[in-house]
Amino acid sequence: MALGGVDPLLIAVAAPFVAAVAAPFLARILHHNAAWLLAIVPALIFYHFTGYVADVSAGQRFAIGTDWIPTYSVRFSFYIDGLSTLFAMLISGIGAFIVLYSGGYLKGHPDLGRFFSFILLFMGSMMGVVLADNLITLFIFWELTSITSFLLIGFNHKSERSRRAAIQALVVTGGGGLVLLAGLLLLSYVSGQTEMSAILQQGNFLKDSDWYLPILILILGGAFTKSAQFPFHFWLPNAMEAPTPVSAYLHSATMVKAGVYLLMRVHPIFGDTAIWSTILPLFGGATLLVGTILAVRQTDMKLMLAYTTVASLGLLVMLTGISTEKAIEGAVLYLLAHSLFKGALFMVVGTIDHGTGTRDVTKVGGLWRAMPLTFTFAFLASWSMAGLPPAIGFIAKEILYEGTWVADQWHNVLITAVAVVGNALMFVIAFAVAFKPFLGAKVETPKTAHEGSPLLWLGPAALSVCGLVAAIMAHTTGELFIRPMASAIANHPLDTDLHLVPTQWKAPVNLSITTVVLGIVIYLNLDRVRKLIAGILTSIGWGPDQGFDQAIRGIVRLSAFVTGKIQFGRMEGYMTVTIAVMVLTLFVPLYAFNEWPTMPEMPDFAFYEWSIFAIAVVGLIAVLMAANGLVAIVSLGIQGFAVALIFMLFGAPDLSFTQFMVETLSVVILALVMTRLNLAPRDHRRRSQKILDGFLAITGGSVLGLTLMAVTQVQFNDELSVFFNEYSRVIAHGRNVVNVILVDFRGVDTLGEIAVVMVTGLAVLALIRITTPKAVEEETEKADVIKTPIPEQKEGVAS
Amino acid sequence: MEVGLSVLIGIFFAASIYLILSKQIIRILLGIAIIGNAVNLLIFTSGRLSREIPPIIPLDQDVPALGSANPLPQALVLTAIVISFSLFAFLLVLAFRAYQELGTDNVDEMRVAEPADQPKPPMGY
Amino acid sequence: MSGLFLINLLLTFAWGAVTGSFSAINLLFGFVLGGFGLFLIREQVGTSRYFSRGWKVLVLAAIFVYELVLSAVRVARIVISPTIVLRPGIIAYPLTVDRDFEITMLANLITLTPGTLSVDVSEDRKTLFVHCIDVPDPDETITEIRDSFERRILEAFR
Amino acid sequence: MSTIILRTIAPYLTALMVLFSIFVLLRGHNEPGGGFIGGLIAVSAFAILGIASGVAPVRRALVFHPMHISAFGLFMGAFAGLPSYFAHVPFMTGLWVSPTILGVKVDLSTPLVFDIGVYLVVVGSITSIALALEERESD
Amino acid sequence: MTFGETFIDICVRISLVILAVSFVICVVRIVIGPTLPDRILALDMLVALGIGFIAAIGVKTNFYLYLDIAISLGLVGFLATVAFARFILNRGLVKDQMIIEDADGAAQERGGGQ
Amino acid sequence: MNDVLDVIVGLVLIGGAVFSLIASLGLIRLKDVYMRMHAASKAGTLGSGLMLLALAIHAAELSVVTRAVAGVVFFLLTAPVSAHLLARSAYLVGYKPCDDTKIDALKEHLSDNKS
Amino acid sequence: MAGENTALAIGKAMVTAPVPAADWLVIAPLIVTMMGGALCVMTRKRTEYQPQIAFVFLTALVAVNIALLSHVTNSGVVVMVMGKWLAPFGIAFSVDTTSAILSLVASIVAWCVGLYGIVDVNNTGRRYGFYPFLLLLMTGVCGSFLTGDIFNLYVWFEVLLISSFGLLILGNEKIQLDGALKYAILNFTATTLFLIATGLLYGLIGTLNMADIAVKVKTLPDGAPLGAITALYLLAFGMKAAAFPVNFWLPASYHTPRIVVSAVFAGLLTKVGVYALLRTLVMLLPEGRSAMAEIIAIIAVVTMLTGVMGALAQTDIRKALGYLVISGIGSMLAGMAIGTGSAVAGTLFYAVHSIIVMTALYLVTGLIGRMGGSFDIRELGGLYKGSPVLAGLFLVLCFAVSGLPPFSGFWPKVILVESSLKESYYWVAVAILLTGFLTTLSVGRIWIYAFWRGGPESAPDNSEEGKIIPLSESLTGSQAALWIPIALLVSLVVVIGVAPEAMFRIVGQGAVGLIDPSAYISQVLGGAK
Ligand code: NA
Ligand code: NA
Repeated sequence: MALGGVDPLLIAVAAPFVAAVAAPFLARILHHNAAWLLAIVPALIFYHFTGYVADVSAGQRFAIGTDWIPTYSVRFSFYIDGLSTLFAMLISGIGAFIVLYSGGYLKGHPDLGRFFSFILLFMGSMMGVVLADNLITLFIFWELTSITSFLLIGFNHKSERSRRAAIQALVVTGGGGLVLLAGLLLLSYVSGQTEMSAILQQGNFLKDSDWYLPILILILGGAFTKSAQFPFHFWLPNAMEAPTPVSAYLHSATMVKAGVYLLMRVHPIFGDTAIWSTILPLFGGATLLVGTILAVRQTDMKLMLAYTTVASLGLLVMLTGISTEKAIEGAVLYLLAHSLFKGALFMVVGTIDHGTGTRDVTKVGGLWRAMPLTFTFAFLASWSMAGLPPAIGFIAKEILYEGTWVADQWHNVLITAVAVVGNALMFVIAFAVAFKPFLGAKVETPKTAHEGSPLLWLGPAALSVCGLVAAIMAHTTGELFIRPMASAIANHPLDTDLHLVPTQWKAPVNLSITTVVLGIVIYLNLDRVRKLIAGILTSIGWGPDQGFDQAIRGIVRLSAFVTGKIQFGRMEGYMTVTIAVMVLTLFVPLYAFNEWPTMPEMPDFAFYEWSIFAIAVVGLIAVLMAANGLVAIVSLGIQGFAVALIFMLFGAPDLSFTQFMVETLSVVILALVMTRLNLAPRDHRRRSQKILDGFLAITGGSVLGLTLMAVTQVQFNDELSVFFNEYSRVIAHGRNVVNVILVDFRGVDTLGEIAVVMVTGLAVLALIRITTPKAVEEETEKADVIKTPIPEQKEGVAS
Repeated sequence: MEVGLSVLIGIFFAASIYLILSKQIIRILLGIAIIGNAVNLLIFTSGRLSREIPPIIPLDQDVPALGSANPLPQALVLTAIVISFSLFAFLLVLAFRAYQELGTDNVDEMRVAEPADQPKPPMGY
Repeated sequence: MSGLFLINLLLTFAWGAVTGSFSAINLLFGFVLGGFGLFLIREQVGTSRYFSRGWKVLVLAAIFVYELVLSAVRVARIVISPTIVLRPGIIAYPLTVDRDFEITMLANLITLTPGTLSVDVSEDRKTLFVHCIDVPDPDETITEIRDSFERRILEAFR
Repeated sequence: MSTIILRTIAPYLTALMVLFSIFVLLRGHNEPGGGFIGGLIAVSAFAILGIASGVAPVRRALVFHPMHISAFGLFMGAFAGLPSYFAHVPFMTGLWVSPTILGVKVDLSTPLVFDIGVYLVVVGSITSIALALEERESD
Repeated sequence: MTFGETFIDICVRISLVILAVSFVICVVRIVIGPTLPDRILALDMLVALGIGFIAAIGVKTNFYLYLDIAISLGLVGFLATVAFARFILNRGLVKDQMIIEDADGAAQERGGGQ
Repeated sequence: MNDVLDVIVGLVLIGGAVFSLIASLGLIRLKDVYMRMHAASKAGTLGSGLMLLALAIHAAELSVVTRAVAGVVFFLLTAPVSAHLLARSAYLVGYKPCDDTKIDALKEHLSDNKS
Repeated sequence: MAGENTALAIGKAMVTAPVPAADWLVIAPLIVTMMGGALCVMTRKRTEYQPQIAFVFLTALVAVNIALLSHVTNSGVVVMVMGKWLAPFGIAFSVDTTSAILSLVASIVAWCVGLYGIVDVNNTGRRYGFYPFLLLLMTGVCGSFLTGDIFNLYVWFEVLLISSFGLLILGNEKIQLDGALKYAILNFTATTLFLIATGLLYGLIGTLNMADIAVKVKTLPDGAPLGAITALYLLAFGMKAAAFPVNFWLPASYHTPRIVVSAVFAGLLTKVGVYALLRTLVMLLPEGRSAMAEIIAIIAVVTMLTGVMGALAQTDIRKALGYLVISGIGSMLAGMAIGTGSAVAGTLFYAVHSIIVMTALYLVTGLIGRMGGSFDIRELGGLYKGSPVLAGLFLVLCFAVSGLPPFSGFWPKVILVESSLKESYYWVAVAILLTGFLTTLSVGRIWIYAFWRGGPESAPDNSEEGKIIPLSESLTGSQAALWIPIALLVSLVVVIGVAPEAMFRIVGQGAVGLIDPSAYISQVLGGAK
């Protein structure tokens, strides 16, 4: 199968990305017809995966990959088993039709090429998620789906609602992704493996470990946010701001199932424990109920579908959580069914929207004449969604009831009840979406209703028919897709035998009938139910969606508050904090080691030495006390002078020399500058501030002095100086060791030092010379145009 | 000797910190000038002290006289003096220009870069 | 130009003095450096005239040193005395010398000698204002200066 | 400042001080001194001249813009380390030649070149600062 | 130690003590002022004392290299005084309130002493 | 011979120190800045000059002597100039001489010029 | 007398083997930038030639740094003792992988900024030293990275600092002077603390050579002096690196200069601080580091969180980016706190990433400012239509800075999270992830305001009132000078994200060298001991 040494699977993964790059160019040339060309890519990928079906159903697994980052054990590796094959086929197969549908839906849109690009990018990322074997690779594709989803949701970017939905999706799924990252990293750390396939082979190693719960929670954090589980469900309905192809593809058929995929993938490691079977059904069930209840409440068809998607995802999570073989089978079947019917229904709603200009279910009716094809496929798809035979949805529902109805435990009863209520409500929505707009009296719509182009109906047609065919050929479907995938999830071979017609009249059939009856009852009382739910929601008055806004605003406000406290803008405060930190920095080690330097008897200084110290101190005090800047400058001279003399007393003539020069020049420059500076004698500080500053000054001086004392009381290593003394004259031909150090032993220091001096000169020149920015700039900009250097102002005299 | 000088250096540091903590720009600059001296003395003392004999090799010798001062800290301090002098000159002129342009010598009133009324971050999308 | 050359020689000599070596090469180098130094101040020295009558300069110097010691002693006496009773004042000294160089020299000598200190020269360069630490009679002081320094400067430099 | 006394004496002082600064520069290797101190003395010289006679004469005296002198000094300082490349020794290794000129052995070395670079940098930069400040004052 | 050395040593010590006293006096003048020119004058004097001090140390240690330091101290001391003088002049010429107050204050102080 | 030189050095040194002290005393005892300048510019210069000379004699080395002399000359050249500059600036800006100053020709000159 | 002594002494004091020409690469970046800077100053009045001259030297700088990195990766630590004096007596430039990679990335950034500056800096800016400042800034930066001597490091820090002053005030506007004053004084304080610490360290162990310090510190008993010195280094370099709570200088100044200056600052300045922390705390004073690990971790966490919160609180994009620089520093500090090989590698990787991405962000922001006429997210809008390419580039950088794959920021984040989990610093991992999350939020907000929104905040929904100024209106030079640097940096961001193997190897090697400096020590001191 190798193609130039590269496995075709890698090409299949890469192909959408390549196509994404090409898309804008194609769209520029072919406009919406580029869809035909671009759809070939997913179609070919789909075709490629059909090649695996036989082998996979025979129980084979493939790990294919190439080294990516050997140093960090990251491989560009993929794992093909029943689970990934079905997902990959759904993604590529539905993807092909979505590309076509996009061409029709966004015909004439100026950014169509970009749209294709994003869709294909997403497709590639999603393929990556379900195929990836390496945990890091998996995560990367996971995050890429979040990113592309962000771009697609915000496609109508001028609308604030779109932008909000986009960033909301990014925040929730991206945030969840970060949690997942931690989980995956820990998983890899604990298992010692980087490849999912290798971890799966280790089987139950984690279930008794202390790491089990933390890692599980982290992974659930990723999965629940991505798959819109309550209470993170709110982003998904908002994501409906995206163009319909996006909703159909990302937010029902594929991306939102990534979380479910992940749960199914890690099921062998985490599944079938008490924790697993408690948490997942709990959240899944809650999501199912919340989703369906909120769906019923809507009148926007797209939103109705969106909420039922939430509900379906809840159902899938719930089933995965139950962990029994039947439940897993049910989950797989329902996943397949849902992808087909929901993708189709979204496209149908899009077509209605496209054809009539509205999506409000109360504002359309009797469209079947105008849109016969659309109606047909809508009918087929919703039949499946309603769970009625002979659609795949029916089989799925039967199996899932088998899975839930293990009536040995009370909580399974509860779960089943939830499933029944949920399914009944989905039945209601299915009919509300499929029949209400098409049947009944014709209602005037913003646009005159018309059938869509083939680009628009091909997708619904294919998906809904697929649903039908899959159900009719139930056995084959089961053999080729359901059993391999369920086996992969269970991590051991299952024997599945699917039939369209139930072989035995058992509890599931009864439950199905209950579901339908309940559904019909609710459908007939839809308006009342809607009002009831609306009333309840109004009385609650809050939901996670508002919570999101509040959280974001809260974060921003908190940030502004904290930042205002930290970066408060007053220089004096900045300095105070800095000095306080310095004092602490020095005090703590002294205190922690409890090593205070010893104070010897009075140091033996000569009288004149004392007097020079005294002069230094008097100079300092004079600077501190100076009534005004002038006096301070002169006093500054005293201490500098004293320091120079100190250097001289301790055998440092070069230093003394330099200190005299530098001090004098400092004072001179200070005087030059001061001529124009206002020298108000005030010290702006309040008394309390002065006390604080004085405290900091005294403690700061003390800790520095003490540290220095402590340092100098350690035996000194004068190796370096001995070396310098020894070779200064002999090799470096200089008798002044200090100067030899400066220009030879440590000449590079001096090189840097003169760089400092040079730059200082230039910087000061810039400071002084660039005076009126506006005027000068205008002048020079003009000069730029005519390409002649402007004459030097002022300094031109010299040259 | 080092102990005695350490005390003096501590006083230098204390004075300079007190000045640097001022609001008046010129006092801050004075503090900076003094802290430069304090640090130089600190490095000088760190290399241990000896009296009066400079590290200069007499004409008829190959090495400096016994008990001569440690030359390395002197070289370090020289470099540091030059650098701190440069920085001081720059800071001085900068302070002067800031005073000219901003019309105040109180650093707490220099609030152009970080105005007191920071705009609130937008809350929409 | 010869004036400049002379100053250059003077600077060369100063170089020799400062470096403590009057070897040929050092003096040659000193000459070059002196030339460089002159080059830097070429504008300012362009019009000035060269020195002559070296011996009179020496005499002037000797007098000056003597006066300096005298003046220091006088200050000492004033400062040490338990009570200081002085009649300071600023007097206007009419200048005879009129060249920049001579005025400068005179003013400096006045400053370094007893009881007097040059404060300012009037814009028309005709008057030197001298602060005297104790000046019971201004005219006497003026005469003193005129007879000692100004005369000798005139002798030395004209 | 408009006092003839200073104006008259300043140029001579300047010339003397520049001379002294070169002296200090050249003997730095053996006695206290060197490029930096020498440079500072020269700066003081130009500062005195500037205060006495004004900024323009100093600028004219220096011919080149002081910053350019400074930059040249830096260039020279860095350049002084390069000849050692050709001697296959590390950067800034001191290389000495002692030609005999007029019977006197003269030590010439890359550290000396480097020290002259230091001198020029200091002279250039600090003079530039002083002159720029002085200029502002007189405007 | 020869007599000469002992003598010099004693003289150096005496001179250093005298200079130390002078230092203190000068510093007192700098601190008490009262006028800016007073302070500058005292600073100038301090430089002169410093030169003497360096010379004394030179004699004490037999290191004549201190001479150059003394000379350059003289040079820059001159520069400092020139700069300060110019500074006083400029401040005065821009009619700085501070200086006028400073001058008046000094005059009053003297007036009080009479 | 050496001892004689040493004695001279010691005496010159002390002489210089004493003159420096006198200058300092003048600084503290005299009444106004102009009078203090007398002390500083004369006794001060002489004091430091003498001490430099002491160093030169002590060294008894040509290069040191010539340098010391050059230094002294330089002080003699600059000290009066700085005194002049300081006095002039102080006066022009308005630092009045003390009230004992009976004669003030400069004041008259300046007021003449003004009118 | 001197002759034979000299011959004897040379053997004991100096390196006697001839120096291979390739070793000159360790000093070449400094020579190139210094001479280039000097040349630019000498020709500064010919403003029209300034960019050309600088460009030659900047290109040479990149070239020598590439050569240096390959030399180092091939032959290990490269040492040159300046002036031939044996280490630890002379100044040794000792370049390991850490130094070489940082130096290279920094020089690439400088190259980009130099190019961008052709258009962004006017004639006045050129005349008063933009290019010399930039080149000498690079002297400081490369010198800091390459030197093996702690005091010499201080000197290069100062070169860097003073050059940054020059760049900061180029323009002399009120806001610049205000920002520069705070920047200058606070940074001056930091370098002063550095100098104090170095002085004390010298007093304690009597040496300045880093390899020698690493050796001698081990022989020293733990005690207050060493503890104080270590803490002081942490404070000084932490301040340079803009760690909480001593990072006031950064938000006070980064938004004030020209955008190209902000760009180079954001890329380089703080990272030099991080580098110095790595060198001193991780390599030289490992005991002190591990004693303070908890404190560093707390600082790291607070820094990253306050940083990103600062970014969230801003309306000016430049300010927000400044805070993001801080936030990134927190992550780098986290790696240092954890201190394992992979954590340090993460820090190093993060530093490389941060240099590139922050510079690129500022450069792109420059274009936003030019095209949108403002840096205020309340006033921006409609740029998506105005320049989709710009939108794309900025978005890539947003994702990169948030640590999202497949861009350069992802890998260091993964490494750091992984190492903190492994070392049971769970809270640090949480903080890193939370910071990534908040960063996404903050840059995502900026992006949607500036690009997606149709017009300024006041404009009605779905409108298209965004003000778009064509680049040609604000430009006199070629647009390529703006786009090429951005394109180069963004492609680096992508390449490092997609093909990080080389970088992993380099930072891995760098981290190993820092944690176990024995190879470094033997290379530097080998001749002497
Ligand atoms: Na001074
Ligand atoms: Na030197």
